Amino acid sequence: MARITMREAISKALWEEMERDPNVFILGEEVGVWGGSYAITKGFFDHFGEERVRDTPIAEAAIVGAAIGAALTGLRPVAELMTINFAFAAMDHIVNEAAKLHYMFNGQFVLPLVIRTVSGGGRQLGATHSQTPDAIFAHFPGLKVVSPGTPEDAKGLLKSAIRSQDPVLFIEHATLYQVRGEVPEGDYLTPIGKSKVQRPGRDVTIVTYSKMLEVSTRAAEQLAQEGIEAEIVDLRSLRPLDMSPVLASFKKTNRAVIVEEGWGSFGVGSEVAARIYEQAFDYVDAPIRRVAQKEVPLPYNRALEQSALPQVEDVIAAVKEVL
Amino acid sequence: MARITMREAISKALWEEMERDPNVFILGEEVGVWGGSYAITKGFFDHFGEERVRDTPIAEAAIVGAAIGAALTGLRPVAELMTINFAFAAMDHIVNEAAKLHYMFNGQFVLPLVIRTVSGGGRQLGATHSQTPDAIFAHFPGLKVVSPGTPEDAKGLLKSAIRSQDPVLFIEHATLYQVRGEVPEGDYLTPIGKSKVQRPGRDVTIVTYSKMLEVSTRAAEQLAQEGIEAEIVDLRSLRPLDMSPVLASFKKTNRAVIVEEGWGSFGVGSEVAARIYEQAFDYVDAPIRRVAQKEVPLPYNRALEQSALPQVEDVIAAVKEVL
Amino acid sequence: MQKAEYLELYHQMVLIRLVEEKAAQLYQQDKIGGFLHLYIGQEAVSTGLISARQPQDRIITAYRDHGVAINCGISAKEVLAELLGKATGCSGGKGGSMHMADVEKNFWGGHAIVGAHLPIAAGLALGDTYQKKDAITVCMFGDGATNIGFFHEALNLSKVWKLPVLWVCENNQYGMGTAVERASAVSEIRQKALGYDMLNSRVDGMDLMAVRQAAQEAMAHVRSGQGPYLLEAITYRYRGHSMGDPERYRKADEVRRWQENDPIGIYRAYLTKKRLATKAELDRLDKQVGAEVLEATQFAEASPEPAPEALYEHIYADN
Amino acid sequence: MQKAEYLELYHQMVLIRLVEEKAAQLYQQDKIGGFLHLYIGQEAVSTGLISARQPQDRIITAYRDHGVAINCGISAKEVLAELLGKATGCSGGKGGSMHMADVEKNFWGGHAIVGAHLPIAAGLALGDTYQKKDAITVCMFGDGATNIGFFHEALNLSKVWKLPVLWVCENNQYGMGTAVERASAVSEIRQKALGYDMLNSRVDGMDLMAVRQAAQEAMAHVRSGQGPYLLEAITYRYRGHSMGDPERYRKADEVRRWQENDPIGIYRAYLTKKRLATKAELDRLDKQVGAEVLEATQFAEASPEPAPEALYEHIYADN
Ligand SMILES: Cc1ncc(C[n+]2csc(CCOP(=O)(O)OP(=O)(O)O)c2C)c(N)n1
Ligand SMILES: Cc1ncc(C[n+]2csc(CCOP(=O)(O)OP(=O)(O)O)c2C)c(N)n1
Ligand SMILES: [Mg+2]
Ligand SMILES: [Mg+2]
Repeated sequence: MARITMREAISKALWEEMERDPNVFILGEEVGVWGGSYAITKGFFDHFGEERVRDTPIAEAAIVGAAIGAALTGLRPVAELMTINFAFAAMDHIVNEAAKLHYMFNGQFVLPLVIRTVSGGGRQLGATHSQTPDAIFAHFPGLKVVSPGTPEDAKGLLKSAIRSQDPVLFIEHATLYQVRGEVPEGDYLTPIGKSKVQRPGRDVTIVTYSKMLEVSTRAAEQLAQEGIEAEIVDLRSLRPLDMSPVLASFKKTNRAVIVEEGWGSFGVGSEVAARIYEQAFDYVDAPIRRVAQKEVPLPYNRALEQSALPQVEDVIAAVKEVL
Repeated sequence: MARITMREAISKALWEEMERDPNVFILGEEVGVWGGSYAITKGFFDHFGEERVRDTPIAEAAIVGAAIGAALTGLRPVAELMTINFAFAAMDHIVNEAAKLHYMFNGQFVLPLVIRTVSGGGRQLGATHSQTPDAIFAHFPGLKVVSPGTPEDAKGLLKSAIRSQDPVLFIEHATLYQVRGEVPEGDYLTPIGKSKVQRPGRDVTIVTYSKMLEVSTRAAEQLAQEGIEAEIVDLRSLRPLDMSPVLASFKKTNRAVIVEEGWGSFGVGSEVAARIYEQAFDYVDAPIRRVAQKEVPLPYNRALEQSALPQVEDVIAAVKEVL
Repeated sequence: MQKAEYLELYHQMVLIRLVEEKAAQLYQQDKIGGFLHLYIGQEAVSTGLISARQPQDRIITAYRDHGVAINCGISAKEVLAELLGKATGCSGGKGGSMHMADVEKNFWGGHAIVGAHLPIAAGLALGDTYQKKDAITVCMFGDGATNIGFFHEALNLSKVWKLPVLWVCENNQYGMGTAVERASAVSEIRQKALGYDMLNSRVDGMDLMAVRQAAQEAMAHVRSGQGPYLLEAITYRYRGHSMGDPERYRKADEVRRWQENDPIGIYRAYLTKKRLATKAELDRLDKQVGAEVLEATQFAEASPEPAPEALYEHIYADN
Repeated sequence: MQKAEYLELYHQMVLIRLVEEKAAQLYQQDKIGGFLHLYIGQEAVSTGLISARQPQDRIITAYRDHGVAINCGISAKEVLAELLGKATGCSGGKGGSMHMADVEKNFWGGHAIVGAHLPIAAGLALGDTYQKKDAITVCMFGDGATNIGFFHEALNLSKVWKLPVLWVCENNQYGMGTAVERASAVSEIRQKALGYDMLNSRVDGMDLMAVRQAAQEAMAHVRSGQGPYLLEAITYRYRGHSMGDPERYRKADEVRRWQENDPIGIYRAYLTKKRLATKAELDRLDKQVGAEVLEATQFAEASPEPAPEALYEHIYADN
């Protein structure tokens, strides 16, 4: 095990997969000469060459569309959308084509395609550049939506995504790249569509993913000092959404808080809460609480922005409410 | 009161608003010479002329973008996107621009803009043309999302949408246009962001909107024959989402079924269920049930398609489960 | 070309025509649902074009795809079965009129979102280039599709990356009810190629032989590795955009004028004039195709519906 | 132009330059967050262009907007206050660097999604046409933005509807780290106008007077009701794309070469050669601007943060 950053973990996964399989290639804005706007592909252009690390025009629909087409010929493209905010410019290709071609043509089309992108606020980028709209992509059957919260999972999940036969939207978080964690050496795969208990506990279940795993973990540590032991379940994939570890935990704690960075309305928390009630109704001891972003377009001003984003204290307060 | 179709009601609302306010104009594909692909604007081109009823190229981003720009100059554009499936090609302009400009520029930009579009499956149009992804648009603060279930509401809500100072996504349903209902004569407004009890009852609360109001009503009529009286609350707007009538009804019935046509995951039912539990936890007598589309891209074959769409029997079964 | 090949092309055009007429009938009988975009009038474009491709070349088009499917070698049986939503249809009854494909025949659909398949076509060509295959991609689309952003992004990308794509615009004068000049800044679509510094040409899309030759030349350029090419075929659809088109946007007269230039008629005249076939031979072929379509219809009607479980098949490819 | 006007343009360019340098400093001090795209090197484009507009003309641009804001008449105070996220900023501290606007000054932003403001610009012009106003819309964007679909849809629409838009491409040679020719099928951006049958020209964007004149001619055409026009200004940004750009894509030498052609230097030479100002006068002006920026910085730093309640203000305009 090595202690590396999320950035290194993602970068390693990509590198190893490209070394392993010549059909894997990268395309996207600034992935080549620049080295990736978040430096994920630094050094790739020099090592793998411009055929396999392709700088594209600013044309998100073409990036995803071309990735789909290349995947249909048997390649394994990893398309990078600089941030998820720009994914809306490729929305049609993500939800109308990538998510549907396999089904619509009765299995004839196979699309082993990864779209890597970056979600999240907190860096004063203003309303158009700070969104965490992960949930809306998870609305569409046919797409897989994955979002890791630890370097270990990032590496294992990205490898699984690249080897998957299906289109996978792989959502990273802009403020997690520096986070360090233990990562097994070499080749390992983390299954897509499996939630995971990241912290054991007995008093309350916190369900979360991505950046909010970090926030929830900090909250849990503070709560532990007061003797409250929170169990944290990391969804890791939003579609398929694996409820088993959530339900197992909930049946033990009977209380849950769901923490997501995006807006709550029609978000992740609603879905998870609705499913817990449906599948573990008899175990509910208190209303489940959702912690989410205030329902405003994120403002530039630092204090305002922070006041809109879910904070450690919000998680703690919600936990205390359900206890 | 006259008994007219949904199509006539929507058409009348548009016509009357255009007569009332010269700043109201229409743009979209085939709205002019053709008369609207769903015949909503039949006769408009001849009466109002090509300046006010503008046929556009097939360019959804330009349609919404141009509508935004025109709205900023003080006009009240009503943009038509032929169906909501094509709204993905304008997604950036809907969620990154229309929903954010007012906030981001601190109130300087005002966008009195309506985007009319058509949701829904059931006509064998295949996976790309049959979606009901209304919920994902409602995820974004700054946008208003309205979807009427009766001709009366369609007229009153469309008029309110046109007179609103905000961008409104107005979602009609492809298979409701022929439905008839009583519609008050002349000018009246139905407020945006107000749910409404469309059928009183005491045993169970059915929360729904748009086409599923019709399906739920048919279910309620059948249930009534067995002595089960369902109260139906029509959301009418998904954002702002008005929970008051839902909660009032639920506090009476203590049981709820939520019926939507789209996919359940990260959908309307999840949000409504999560809020009922949060806001009326002590009144819950049974787990709330969600009725929604099967989680597949809709197939062309008629029987397969129908088996994926929520049917009257599905609603009845869900009601019986919660009783 | 041998005589048999000439006749095979005639056969294809007539087959498309009769399959489409049958489809219109089945639609009226409520046996076909959804939208139905007929190819009648445009047969020469796809027939000429696809006759010029190599087997390794990929074809991709929009929702007006029945003719293209047939030219690619999908049988009338499978086309009609798909229209009826049957399990034996080329997309297993899941795609319908707008979503036909047969990967084995290198036909990559049938795409119903206007212009969305153009970036995908660029990707197909990228895949071939990457794998050093001697294949090109032929991407067909309408005049209306040239106004959407996807067109721009795809054409630009194909030029920047020198991708082996033949872009083929079927300019049938209208996108639904909107005449080209009411929707496009230039009514000669090939002119759009100038913004991408792309070779281009224009051909009479009613003349099978002219299309075939233009396609051969364009394909030779594309195959030579010199990058993409934009070919505009001038054509016309005799029927409405889809079934139930009020056709307020054009006069019956205009349709009649174009019908005088019928692609099948032109090719018949060509074949007889060049003594490649006699009228009697062609009449016999017409009848044969009639029987073929009848048989295909019977096949389609007798075919089974997809099993209910098919609903859950092929959502994902994994496992 | 009167002498005062000549000097005013000089003043604007220097003001932009110094505000940008101050902004870079404040960013390093962590007082500015988010992205910061400096306009240094491109001052002549926006200054020349906007000097040619009438007050009723609307200006709209991308995220590289501080200079444009200043040319439109927003004070350095408000620009710097916005950068610091203060309530006194032109967008109340909610927009930040990329989202500046002042509707009163007919400056319509500051848009951060590449190319997305082009359709909006078409809409602004449509609004003016509809209301029979004698106003044009000037829409600025980068070379990189000409590859996204929004560009295509907007230019096409503007031509079909003969909208009064002056499209201005600031070709600064790169979109982030991607050189024009690596991203665009044509490296002379004006050539894209051919696909829309649109009048177009190219101007040295480092030369204020040249830009001004080209703008005047183009605006006259657009104002005359003959439809849109595409103007390409050749320019260069001396700094990185945003702060923290590793600049692996270009050599220091190239930057130096362009700096020899500094727009402020060129204009200084012009003013002195034409005897519109002496070196001393200009030096004095420089100092004055320095003081102005200092004062503006103090104003910005001393300004209040937005109230916490501002978070919930202006989500909607109704009520
Ligand atoms: C993005 C998108 N917008 C609108 C539509 C609806 N629509 C289907 S076909 C069509 C007209 C297309 O015209 P053209 O490209 O000329 O092809 P043709 O039908 O003439 O073959 C339109 C507007 C669609 N399918 N996709
Ligand atoms: C749709 C979209 N894709 C990507 C980005 C990220 N991005 C911001 S600026 C930029 C480069 C734009 O280059 P250009 O248009 O030449 O403008 P310049 O920065 O040179 O002024 C990119 C890729 C974005 N903001 N929006
Ligand atoms: Mg056409
Ligand atoms: Mg640039």
